[in-house]
Amino acid sequence: MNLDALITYTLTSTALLQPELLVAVGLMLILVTDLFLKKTVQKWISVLFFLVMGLALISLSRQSEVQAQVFSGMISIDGYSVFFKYLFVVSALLAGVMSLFSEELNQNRRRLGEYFIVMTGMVLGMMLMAGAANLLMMFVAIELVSLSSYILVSYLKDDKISNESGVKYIIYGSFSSGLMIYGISLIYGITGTLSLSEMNAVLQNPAATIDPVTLTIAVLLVLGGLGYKVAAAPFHFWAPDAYQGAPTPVAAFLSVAPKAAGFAMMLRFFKTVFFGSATQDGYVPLASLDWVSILAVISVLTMTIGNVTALWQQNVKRMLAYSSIAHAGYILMGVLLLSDSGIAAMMFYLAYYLIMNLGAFYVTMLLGDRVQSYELDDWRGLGFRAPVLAVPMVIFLASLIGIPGTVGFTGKFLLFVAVLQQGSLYFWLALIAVANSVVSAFYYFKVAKILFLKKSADPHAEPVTAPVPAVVLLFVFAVPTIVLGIWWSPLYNWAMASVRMITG
Amino acid sequence: MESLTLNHFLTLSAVLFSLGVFGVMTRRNAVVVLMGIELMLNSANINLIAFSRYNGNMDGQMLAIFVIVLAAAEAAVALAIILNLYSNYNTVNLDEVDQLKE
Amino acid sequence: MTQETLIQAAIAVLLLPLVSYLVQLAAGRRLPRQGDWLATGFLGLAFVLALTIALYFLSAFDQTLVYSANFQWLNLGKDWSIQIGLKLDNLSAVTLAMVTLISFLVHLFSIAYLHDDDRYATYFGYLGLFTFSMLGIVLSDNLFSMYMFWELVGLSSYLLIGFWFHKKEAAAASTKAFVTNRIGDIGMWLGILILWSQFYTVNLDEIASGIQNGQFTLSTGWLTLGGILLFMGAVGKSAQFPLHVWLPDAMEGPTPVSALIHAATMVAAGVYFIARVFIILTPDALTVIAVVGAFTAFMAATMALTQNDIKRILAYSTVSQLGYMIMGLGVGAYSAAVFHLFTHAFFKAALFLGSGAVIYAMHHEQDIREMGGLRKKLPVTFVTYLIATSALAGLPLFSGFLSKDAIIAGGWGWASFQGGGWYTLIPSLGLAAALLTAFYMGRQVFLVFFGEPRNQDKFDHAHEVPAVMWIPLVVLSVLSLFPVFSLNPLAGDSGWFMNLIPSLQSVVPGVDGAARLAGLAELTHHAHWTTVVSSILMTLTGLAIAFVIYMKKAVDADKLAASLRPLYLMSFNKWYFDELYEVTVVRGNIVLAKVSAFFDTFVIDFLVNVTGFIVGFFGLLVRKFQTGKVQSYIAFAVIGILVFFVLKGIL
Amino acid sequence: MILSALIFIPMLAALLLILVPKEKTDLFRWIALAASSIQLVLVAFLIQNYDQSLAGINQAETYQFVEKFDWIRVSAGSYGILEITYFLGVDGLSLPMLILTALVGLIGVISSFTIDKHVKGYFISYLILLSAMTGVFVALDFFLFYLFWELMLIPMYFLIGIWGGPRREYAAIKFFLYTFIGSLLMLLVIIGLYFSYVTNPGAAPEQMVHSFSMVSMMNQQNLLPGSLLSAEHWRHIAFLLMFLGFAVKIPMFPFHTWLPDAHVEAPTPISVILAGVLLKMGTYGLVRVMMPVFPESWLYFAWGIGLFGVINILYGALAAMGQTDLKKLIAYSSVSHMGFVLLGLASLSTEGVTGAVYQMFSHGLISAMLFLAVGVIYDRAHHREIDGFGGLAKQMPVYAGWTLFAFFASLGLPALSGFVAEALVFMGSFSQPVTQNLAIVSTLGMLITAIYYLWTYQKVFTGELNPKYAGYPDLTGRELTMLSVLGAAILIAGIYPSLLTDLMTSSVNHLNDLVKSAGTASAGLN
Repeated sequence: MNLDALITYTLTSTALLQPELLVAVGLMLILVTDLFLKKTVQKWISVLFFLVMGLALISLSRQSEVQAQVFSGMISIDGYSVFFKYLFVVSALLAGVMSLFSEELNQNRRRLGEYFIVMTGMVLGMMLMAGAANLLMMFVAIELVSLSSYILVSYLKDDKISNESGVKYIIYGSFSSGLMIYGISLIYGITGTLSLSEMNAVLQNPAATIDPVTLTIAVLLVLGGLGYKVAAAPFHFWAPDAYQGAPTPVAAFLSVAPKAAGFAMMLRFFKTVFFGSATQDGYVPLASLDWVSILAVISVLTMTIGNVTALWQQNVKRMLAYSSIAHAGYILMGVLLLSDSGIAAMMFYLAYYLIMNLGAFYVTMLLGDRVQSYELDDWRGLGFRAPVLAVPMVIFLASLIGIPGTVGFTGKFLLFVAVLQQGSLYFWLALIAVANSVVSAFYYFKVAKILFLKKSADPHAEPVTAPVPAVVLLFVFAVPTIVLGIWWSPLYNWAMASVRMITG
Repeated sequence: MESLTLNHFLTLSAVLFSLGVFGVMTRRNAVVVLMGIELMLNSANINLIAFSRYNGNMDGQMLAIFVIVLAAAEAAVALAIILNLYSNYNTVNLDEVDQLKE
Repeated sequence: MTQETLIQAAIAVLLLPLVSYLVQLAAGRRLPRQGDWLATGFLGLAFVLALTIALYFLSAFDQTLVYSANFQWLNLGKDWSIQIGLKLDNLSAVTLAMVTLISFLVHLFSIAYLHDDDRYATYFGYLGLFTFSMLGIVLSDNLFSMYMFWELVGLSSYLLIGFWFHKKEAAAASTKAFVTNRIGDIGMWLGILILWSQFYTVNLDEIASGIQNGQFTLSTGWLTLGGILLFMGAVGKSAQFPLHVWLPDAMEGPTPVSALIHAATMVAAGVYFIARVFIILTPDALTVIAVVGAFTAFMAATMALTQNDIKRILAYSTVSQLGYMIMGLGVGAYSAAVFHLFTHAFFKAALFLGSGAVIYAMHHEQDIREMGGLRKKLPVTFVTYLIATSALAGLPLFSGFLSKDAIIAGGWGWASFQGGGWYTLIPSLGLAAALLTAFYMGRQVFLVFFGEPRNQDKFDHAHEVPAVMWIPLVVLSVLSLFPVFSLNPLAGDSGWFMNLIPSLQSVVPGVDGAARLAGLAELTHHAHWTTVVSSILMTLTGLAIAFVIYMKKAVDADKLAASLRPLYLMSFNKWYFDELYEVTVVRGNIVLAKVSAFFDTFVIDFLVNVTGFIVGFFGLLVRKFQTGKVQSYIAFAVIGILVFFVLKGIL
Repeated sequence: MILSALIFIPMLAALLLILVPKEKTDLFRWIALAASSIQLVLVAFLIQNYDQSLAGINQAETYQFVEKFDWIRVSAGSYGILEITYFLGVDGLSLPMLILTALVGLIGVISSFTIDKHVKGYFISYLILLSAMTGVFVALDFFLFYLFWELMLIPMYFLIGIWGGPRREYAAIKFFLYTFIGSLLMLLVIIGLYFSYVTNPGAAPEQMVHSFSMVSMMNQQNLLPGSLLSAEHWRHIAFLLMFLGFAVKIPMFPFHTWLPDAHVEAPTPISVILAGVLLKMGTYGLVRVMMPVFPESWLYFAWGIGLFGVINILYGALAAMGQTDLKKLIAYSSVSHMGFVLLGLASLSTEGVTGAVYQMFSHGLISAMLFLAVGVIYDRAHHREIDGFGGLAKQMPVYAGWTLFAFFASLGLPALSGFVAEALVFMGSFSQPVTQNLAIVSTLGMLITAIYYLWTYQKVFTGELNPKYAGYPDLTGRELTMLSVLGAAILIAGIYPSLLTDLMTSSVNHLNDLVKSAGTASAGLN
């Protein structure tokens, strides 16, 4: 194609990539400003961060109808990816605000510049993940996210625990990216392309001769990489350590955003590459490539391991880490169905999980900062000392369990709906999920028990409070947890619409 | 004399990859572990380039370049963190960093 | 009097005691004299009304006169509904009068007997509640409300037996009474259910006509079963074998209560109930009833022989007499049985109140071995007691003779109607019981009123009871004389009563009721004179033996007891029934209960908890994989991939 | 809007309480009292304007005081439309339960006046609980029903867990988990039903409206051919799963063990609510959902259900006899009495089902009264060991009297509500061939019940007064009010049952016919 055409194409692509570019530019901006800001006015860097995110939101809102492939099929911009981009930006915003109230991040006037820079980079990476329609793009995006998250996790340089978690995280992470890139190379070798849609075409082409064994190995390796991102068993081991060590806002952020990104990517990968035309319900898998059963096994493993292990945790952050593993298991149910309602349920769940889990982590952070400990034993009777914080905590816990009237229930409900839509096929899966929910109820309410049912160590402990803005933010989490739990049709419609707009 | 076939490269990369994985799993020194990871990445690179040569398109090579870059970045971050680890623990032996468990 | 007024009067009679109960409970303590006059007044009024009703029926002298009224109690929008109502016929009218009269007299008697009890008001309230429930049974025209009042009677008896609940025995006795009755009631309830499930009505007449028209679709065996089940209710209330054990213990209650409830009225309710359902009972069911009755009559009489508590002796005699009535019904001597119910009610009430008077005079001494020679101290009581005793023993010229004689005659008649054989055992048992009755009553009278006082100091303090106590005695003893019921001292069936309340003929299909009735009447008539002679002989023998032993002291009672030790112990320990039930029923119950409680905690609940533990244990296990060493994590991941690869191969 | 008001007034009161500073303990009490009194008034209004001739059950138009709005209506992809409605209504089955809830709820508030620890939290939870219970009894949309059903869990957890006895944590979580697993299974079935029924059968797949309205699920012509629950064996499985959900609440043997723990640990007012209303939610679910939605399965399992009813009756009674803790004894007696409900429902006869519903009502009152009575002595003696008392009747005659009243009511003394219910259940179950044998066996329950109550009374109240308890005050005015109100209700319901039965007759008969008609198709009872 001639030069003009190329230029115009690039320009249109660039235009369509506006949100990502905004974030990217913002990244530079923050980086530069940070250099010139004095230590005393550190906080202002966050304002810039929020500004960038806000702008990103605005430009996202102008992409609701777009459906295109840019930069020669590297990135596809569709309702699906936009939905996720919203999630990333919003969670980044919330996590950003959380960080402002976090003591561990702000103690001894630590510089927050890098923190927000890296976070911005992470957002950028996740946005690319959501859109990536090409193995190259996928890999780059994943790496961008990983790298930034390594840094965030080990952000508290002088804190041993944070440091340890960082080390484990980066070693495990780069290992699995090694697995993934090797898998990618194999796939590339077999199909001779890196673009997902072309791969699909090759696989569908009966003439093409594919060695199933190689393909299997390759895809398993890729799956390893993706599984690591969403913390699905058996690639989940890093998560508890990383979350426990990381600063709480980071842990909160990690537990929602990259997970969502991972799911977004995983789904796009499997759906685009290995499945033929969509039919009434679900999609027709290509011959000899039945990933569903594997994913089902992973899903069951993930939720079960996550829940039963969480039973024994004494550290709230760690417990929440395991719980987030368990939730990944639930979400996988939606992925493996590969039906419209399944995907919608997954997106829906991720959105709602964002609210309640950030909320839970946030309260954890506040309480933890107040009593200088995340050990449950130190939280005895805290409920009546700090009702303003503890009651919302109960709401979040109830939501994580899935009590009706909360977002958690709606999410689970739609997942079950999607599962049972397949008739009796995945009934067993639903039953296992039910059993798991019951188990989870036990450890979630263990926290409630500690907070309210136990007597605090010294009876005359003075009430615990938090600054008003912090409490306000708390309600920013708590209120939607209930309201959206009762009134959810708009979001569902949105998710449903986005699903229909997935493009290879 | 016969020329190099794809399989030669694949075998080589496979061997390298396995070596890498083995190294990662067995070595105790964090830095050596990192080297193992580098091996894995580069074995992938060999694959990519070989395939790209045989598939007759440039995608593989492009990706390979990206991988090299990212590997470098990763190494940088990792080394930084490991350095920090040393200053905290006075060791880079991975077996000794297991406060967080169960 | 029109039907309406009669019905209204009957309702008034029914409700007056209830009102008295409510008033006593609500305000009794605050009323002057704790409202005893009020309660007694209410009962007096009720009696007057009842008497007028009864007289109306007597004067009408119509065997078939029936007034009834009912209302819809429950309608579930189906073609049936539960109708509850009352029925006035000769039987209920007369019974109404009898119950109210005795209740009234007992009220009077109690005024003195309990005057220094600290729950005086409550006591009268309970009496009212009892009378109300009893009248309810009498008036009911249907099984349902009958059952309801039946249980209410049980309640009030529970309350009155346990009136002195601070005595452990009293409390235990009340529980025993209620539970034992519950057993019977369950049977009765099942019987009702059988009939209900057949006819979807509880009204007796409708059921009877239903059976007559062969609408009973099940086999006759079911009907027999139904009859026997209904009879179980009577077994409980009328203390028949094997549920007789509660009545003697019930003597823990105040003596007037024993007179009213556990002699005259409530225990007779069983008999009354069987009389009500008499026509639907199959011959087989009747045979069972007869056997039970006869056996009870004899058994209880033997138990009474050796007791020393004046009230207990009377209690066993009550059981035995009730046995007579039941037997009478069983053998088809319907009117005789009902007749005996009446005569017995009066003289047994007299006896109990008399014993009450004695106890009162002896400062709550109940052991007859502590008494003696009281006739000088308590002349009125003595005379009345003597009359009642003669009536009970069945001496001619007294009411008891007429009815008992009629029953035994009926027994003989029935036996020969059934074709002799072992059937003759039934009336023979009756005769034997007559002898024993005469003996133990003689023994009691001789020991209590004659001879020398054995407890001088108690004797000295004894003195005649006040008027409120002896007036009832007089009234009742007068009512125990033959003219009241029949001008012919030797034949009850010539009296007004048995003519007013004639035997009924069965409506059971396959049984020619009329023929059976006629046949029985015929044979009974034949048996009459032999019976008169034989029973008089029996009675006299009994009295004679008693006289010889306890008056003349010709034979030493203790020596006699020693020589017949096994028999003596058997009788003295009431055939060991309590012990038997203690080890079987009671213990069994407790064990069963403990077992199931244990089972619940240590098996079921244990399983529940175990499931929890298993999950937790699994968690512990899984947790161990989180070693904290990053390389092991990597290893697990690699293993995982390999496993999946294999799985993929399989799948 | 009256039903919404009925549901949400307590909830609003709870919100109001949040604003009240926590020192003003009396204010909390009075606000709560006001809220539940208003509820009672509203219920009275309902009764006033209730048309007894209308049946309800599976006819949406014959429900009364109906409120129906679209709540959620989204297109579920290729599967048509997912519809959740805010659908409230009252019929002859729910009205008695509403009366019960309002009455017992009020009594509960009054007896809560003694709570002095964390009063604010207590009453907030209590009022939320009240709302949830009311909601369950009027919701006609399955989603809504389930929402209220679960909503009740959390306040209950805290009410037992914070204000309960020594082992309260164990009891609370046990109750929570046990109910939770049951209701999750229920949720699965609900979703299955949602897929299998459409409100507009025959429409194009895209237009099919899958609604959560129970009423549409009760009409089998709405069943989607080829859907999951159109297969008989899947219907049976679904039936059993859902039945499990309700059985836990009833509680049915062998899923009853949470009840004794919960009761023993819960504070008096909560025991009252628990036994008085909560257990009824389980049996209410049976009549409201199981029977009309799965008629053929109900007929298929009728005997089994009746059997478990009998097991409840006898086993519960025996276990009660084996207890030494007064409260535990009454808890087991609840198990025993709820068995009658199962038996009556299994009989599928007018008397039986009426008796069952009547038993739900009457047991609500009686058990409430019993637990109050226990509470009275516990407040004074601070223990509940049956053998630890003795001769109390001398010291506290009025209390003894009312307790005896409650005992006799519970052992089915005629002229008290319990008798009516049990009598009807017996009549119904005996007259039906399926349950006849069960009815005969279950009569033993009458005996065992009598035994353990009278023994208990004997041990606790009769005999010489145990000097430890000399000087205990008799009933206070507040206690007397509560007991006598309940007592009066029990007496009225026992003497003149038509007051209540007339409200439910048409519904009950309609329900029976509905189930039986489904049975004529499949092999059920003759």
